Amino acid sequence: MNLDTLIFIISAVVAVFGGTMMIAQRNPVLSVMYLILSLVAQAVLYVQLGALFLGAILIIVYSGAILVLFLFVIMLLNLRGTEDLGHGSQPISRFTKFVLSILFVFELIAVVKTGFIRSESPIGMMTTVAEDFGSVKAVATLLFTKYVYPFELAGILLLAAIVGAVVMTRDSQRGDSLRIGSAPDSQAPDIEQETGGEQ
Amino acid sequence: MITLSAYVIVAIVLFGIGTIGVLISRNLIILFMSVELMLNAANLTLIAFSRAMNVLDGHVFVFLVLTIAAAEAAVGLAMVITLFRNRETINIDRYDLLKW
Amino acid sequence: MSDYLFLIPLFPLIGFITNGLLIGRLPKPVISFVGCSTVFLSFALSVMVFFELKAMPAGLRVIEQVLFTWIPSGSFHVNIGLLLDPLSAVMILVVSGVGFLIHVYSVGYMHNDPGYGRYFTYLNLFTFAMLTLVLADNFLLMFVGWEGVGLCSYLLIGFWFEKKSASDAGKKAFIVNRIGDFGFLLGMFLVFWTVGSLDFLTVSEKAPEVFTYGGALITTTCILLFVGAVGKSAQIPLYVWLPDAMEGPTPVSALIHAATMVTAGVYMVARTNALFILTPDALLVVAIIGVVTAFFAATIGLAQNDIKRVLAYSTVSQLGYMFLACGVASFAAGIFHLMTHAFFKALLFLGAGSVIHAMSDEQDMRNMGGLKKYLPITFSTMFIATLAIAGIPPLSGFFSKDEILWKSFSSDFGHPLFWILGFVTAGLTAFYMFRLVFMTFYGKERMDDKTRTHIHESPKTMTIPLIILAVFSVIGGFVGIPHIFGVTNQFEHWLEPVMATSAGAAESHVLAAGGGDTGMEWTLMLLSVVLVAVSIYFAHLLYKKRTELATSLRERFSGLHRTLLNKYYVDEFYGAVVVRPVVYLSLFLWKVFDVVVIDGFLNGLASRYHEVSEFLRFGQTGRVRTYATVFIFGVVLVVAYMLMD
Amino acid sequence: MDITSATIDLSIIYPELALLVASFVIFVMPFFRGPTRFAPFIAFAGLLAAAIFAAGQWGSQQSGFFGMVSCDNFGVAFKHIFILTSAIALFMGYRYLVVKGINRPEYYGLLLIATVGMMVMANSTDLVVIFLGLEVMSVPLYIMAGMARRSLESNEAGIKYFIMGAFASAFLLMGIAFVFGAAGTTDLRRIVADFNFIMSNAQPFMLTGVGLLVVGFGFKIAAVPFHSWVPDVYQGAPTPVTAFFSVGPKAAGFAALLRVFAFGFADVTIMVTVFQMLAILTMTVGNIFALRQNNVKRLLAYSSIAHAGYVLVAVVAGGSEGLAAAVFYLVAYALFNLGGFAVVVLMETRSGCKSDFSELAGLARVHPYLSAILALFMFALAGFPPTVGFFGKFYIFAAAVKAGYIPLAVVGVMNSFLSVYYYLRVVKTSYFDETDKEFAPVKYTPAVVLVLTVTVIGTLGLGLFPQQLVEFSRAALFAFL
Repeated sequence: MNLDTLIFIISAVVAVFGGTMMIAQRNPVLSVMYLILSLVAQAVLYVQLGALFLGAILIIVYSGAILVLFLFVIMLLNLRGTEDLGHGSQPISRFTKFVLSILFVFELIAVVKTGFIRSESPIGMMTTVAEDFGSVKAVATLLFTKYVYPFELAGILLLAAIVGAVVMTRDSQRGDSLRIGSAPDSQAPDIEQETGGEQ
Repeated sequence: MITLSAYVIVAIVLFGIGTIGVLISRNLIILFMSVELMLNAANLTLIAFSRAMNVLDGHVFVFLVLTIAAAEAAVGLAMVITLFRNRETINIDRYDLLKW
Repeated sequence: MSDYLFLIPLFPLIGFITNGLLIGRLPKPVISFVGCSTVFLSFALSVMVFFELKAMPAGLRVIEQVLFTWIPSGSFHVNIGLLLDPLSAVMILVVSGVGFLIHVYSVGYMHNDPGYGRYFTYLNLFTFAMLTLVLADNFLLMFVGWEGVGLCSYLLIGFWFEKKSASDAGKKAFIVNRIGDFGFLLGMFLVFWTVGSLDFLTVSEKAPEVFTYGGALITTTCILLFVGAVGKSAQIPLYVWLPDAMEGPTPVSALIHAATMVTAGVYMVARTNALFILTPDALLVVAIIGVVTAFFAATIGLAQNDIKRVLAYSTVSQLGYMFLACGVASFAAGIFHLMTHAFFKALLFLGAGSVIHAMSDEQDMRNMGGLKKYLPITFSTMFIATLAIAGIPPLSGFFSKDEILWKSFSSDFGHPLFWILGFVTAGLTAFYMFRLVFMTFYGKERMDDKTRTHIHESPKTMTIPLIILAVFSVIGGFVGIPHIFGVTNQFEHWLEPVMATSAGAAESHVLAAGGGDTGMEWTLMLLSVVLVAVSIYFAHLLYKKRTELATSLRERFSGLHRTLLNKYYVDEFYGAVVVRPVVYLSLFLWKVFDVVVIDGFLNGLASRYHEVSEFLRFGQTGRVRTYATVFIFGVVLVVAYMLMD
Repeated sequence: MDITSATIDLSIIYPELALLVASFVIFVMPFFRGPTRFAPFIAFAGLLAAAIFAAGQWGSQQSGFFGMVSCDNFGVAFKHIFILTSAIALFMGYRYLVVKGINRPEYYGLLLIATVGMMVMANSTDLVVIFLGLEVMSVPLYIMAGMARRSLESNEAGIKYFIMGAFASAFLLMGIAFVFGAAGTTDLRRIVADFNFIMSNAQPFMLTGVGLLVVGFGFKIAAVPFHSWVPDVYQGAPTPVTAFFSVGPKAAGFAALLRVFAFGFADVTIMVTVFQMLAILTMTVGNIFALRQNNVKRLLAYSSIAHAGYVLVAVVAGGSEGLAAAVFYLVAYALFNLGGFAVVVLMETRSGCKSDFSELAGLARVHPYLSAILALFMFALAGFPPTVGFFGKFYIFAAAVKAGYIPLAVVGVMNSFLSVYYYLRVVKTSYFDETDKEFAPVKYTPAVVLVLTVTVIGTLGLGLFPQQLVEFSRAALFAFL
């Protein structure tokens, strides 16, 4: 077992462990922490696969920005994992859900085991790649030539998301911003009357 | 040398965990994070295939998917805030006014 | 003149649009004028094109007018085109002629109804759809008319929707008809698939080449088409809607549920005779269904007390005769009976309407009697119609019914059994029709005094149509006097070009049999006349002279009588087996659980309720996680299926 | 690679650009205290410009942006459908949003961006672009569903749509990853060209990937069993948005589905079987669940599921005939379904209406024309002649019969007959049902009247004279696969 394999095993185990712990938490803050753990381990796998740039992006953007946004919202809403998560009767038992998901996973694993990719390469082996495979320059060149159209689309998507987030949280007519805790009567939110002057 | 299938299987397992998370989690925020995990699993698959075939297109795609994930997170969290203001719960099972 | 063929259906459409758009804003005289005059114009045009067609040489009597291409080129070409040939010429005359008379009659009959404008709007729409159906030159356009008349029928049955029974009857008619339409549409697809065209002329031309004689494909196609006809023409097993359809206004029953729409099935079979003639199996099915329906409905008619219901079952029975004719490949005889039946049955219904009108909406014959002196015109016209339907020579019904009976015996596809059943049915028909006449017009006056003071003969707008129809009921049969009287059968001759293709297969046999056995034909004809006479005598005996005998008879055979009165419990059977599953199919997912769960479980088992209902409605719990589970379930299945390969 | 040499011809994305420019103007306006009440007019101007540009693209076969955009008749036909849908949703929203107190200029901007996403989806042969187009379409739709922030139903519709949409996206992404793994590319043209080679090398990967694509697109078109979100979201979302949902994303999903499957995988029998199953399930489940609904919007939601099933029959039929039938039906469906929703919008602008069945009672007495129009749309949905609905269904089933899928056609016909029952319930309620309550009169607005006029003329006119539309659908062929 060489170092490469060892690193793979460790990061794979950590990634799966992080994911599992994430869904097993009641407290969303802990969940976020476990997800970050999983993502860091995945970033290691990225690097192993030659995706240096994306590995960095994963940690900086994903763990560093997106998940922090999650944390921010959790703090904002003041969730501590003690909220009403009571058991209603469930139409479909948890067991069925597990069985279905695991069936699905096994199906996909069966695909990996039976079908293989590119008969000319030895089964499951990696081809050797160029020195700059996955470097910033190589990815960027591709991104700004062949993929410039989807790149622009991604920009539009972000614009729509920003506008959308604003629309959802801010009332443009009255200029009120986030007002956590002063939720209207949940029975009749339509008839809530604003008392102006609240900036 | 680690085989490609090893990476892909790890990705599939992560995807499966994400799926289970969506199916069993009552907490809206954890549910979102499960979806994020699923997207990341798909990303890992893409990168593994990219490496195996020496094609960089997969990397670009992953880059774009990260953008999508960010956009979805922004929108989703905005919705969570609105919902929490109206309902004061993030228990997904409580949102069942519309049914049948 | 034939260039203006399209005006025939167009006039009623104009009437429909005028009355429909200005509903509630026009005074009644204007509504009546628009409603009747448009149909009259259609009728006048029909007469003109009929004579034009008659002036053409026999072999060339086809006028096809393509208005525009509905569906353009390629493998799928359908025109909006009208086809005038001897067959459709007869039909447009009947539809617009009888239709016009009934429009006029309605002016008197409906004059007090608040829905007057709506009524004429629907009636014009119906005439338009029926004329489209009849004149269509392809299956698809015919189907358009077919659906159109079905819709109008639904609207008019439920015309008095305030009555629950009326709206229920409309619903029932609608659902049962859908089963038939389903067959029609599938048959149409099969025709299109095999022949590659939906045009009647093309299909008739190509059918012998495309299909093998008696093959499974053609048999399936024809049986599917016949299912459509069964639905529309109220044959076993889809006849249940027609008696209930009597909830509609009586003129509607006359026009739609007796004279025209219900005969659309017969017309369709005759129109596609080129297909049916290729498949003896399907013909056999048609004949059996026809004759059994004729017999079965006649027996039910024996015991009904509602005047309109008697007539409704009689219609079902007569339609059975028409199918019997078609089933023995004697389509001309079927159409002949269709025509004469339109006259006398319309007359009977209008007469019944006149009676009901006079009796202040009383429909039960047990509360009538002795009306002869109050309603002389109604009585005499109805009496003529009764003679006609019973088959007393030389009225129209005699010739057409006898033609069918003879063909069912002598035709290549005929069988003595068909004749026997048809023969017995003729006796039953005479019996229940005269029972109706005797119970209504003769004997003691059984109505209460209040009603009696109101009895009056109907206004002229109602009686004049009766008289005209009575004339036709008398003379209508002369166009088709059978050849044994030493003349050629004009009617059969007239339709020959349309049936020519079909006759190709069976002509020699039919004609040989028809020509050779004159002695037999005379014998059978005499037999049926005698039977009719005997039946009338019995009816006279039971319902006029000695009514107490009828009572004692009823007591002796009470079991049988009750079964007949309850229409063999067929409605109940359908309610349980066919209609309810269709109507309440969703009950399966919704209401059953509502009822079972709410009624059963709320009382004490409230805790289980949630679980059970949630389980059963697992698709739509309102919970996202359930949806995701259903989703994953689908994913697992799809991927598993993909992997099996 | 020399970046500067990459020539980029913008002309093939002019329609998209027109919409984007309009939406940017709308988004930016509030910052300059611009007159936001002009937002719908700007949006309409954008749609008009887009329609003109799109019409100019008809007949041309261009590919640009390094093969990322493929503009052929098929794509352009769908652009027209999207522009029509979007314009109608815009008109419907004009007064509705004011009445419901959610009149915000962003509605119009987001509508345009969603339309851009659909156009992108329909006009590409690259899975990456199709996926991005799908997201560009979906994200604005999530927001629009939840736009009525103070309405619990709308909130719920938004979050449900969002969760299920993101969930389905993940599967779609995994599918694309698998296809990429099997083929080494995401360009459908190359995949189709090397199809046999790929299948011989990596069949399980390819098929699994494709199966997941079916799931992803099946979600957008609301095929059973990926449909559960539809009734809830349709019922909860503001009605103009629901109208938009019921046509736009569905058509876009079908565009992508047809691109991916109609030609590339037409020979793979296993795919045909899967689509057959989906079609049967979708039609049947949609119709059965619709039978007992008591809310018109929810009923139309189930009906839209059933209609997706009919279009799936056309997908199964395949070939140029099936393709034309699908395009035809989508145009027809857009007309009468949007028309139906327009009536619901009118009904809902009365105060306190949630479009329950009982609110329809008495409509015919107060508004005979409106109820006649409603009846017309219901008949069209049910497939009665001579509306375009009958013709569209007939076209689809005839195509299926011609391609030899007779049992499927039988199920389809049975379903369409079953569906008549619940459509007629709407008609019956509006005409025949008695109510104790006073029927509050509907206020017509010019915008909705315009929508009704267009849809009524389309529903009847194209039913009687479908030739133009049939020719249009026949011409809407792929040029690149």
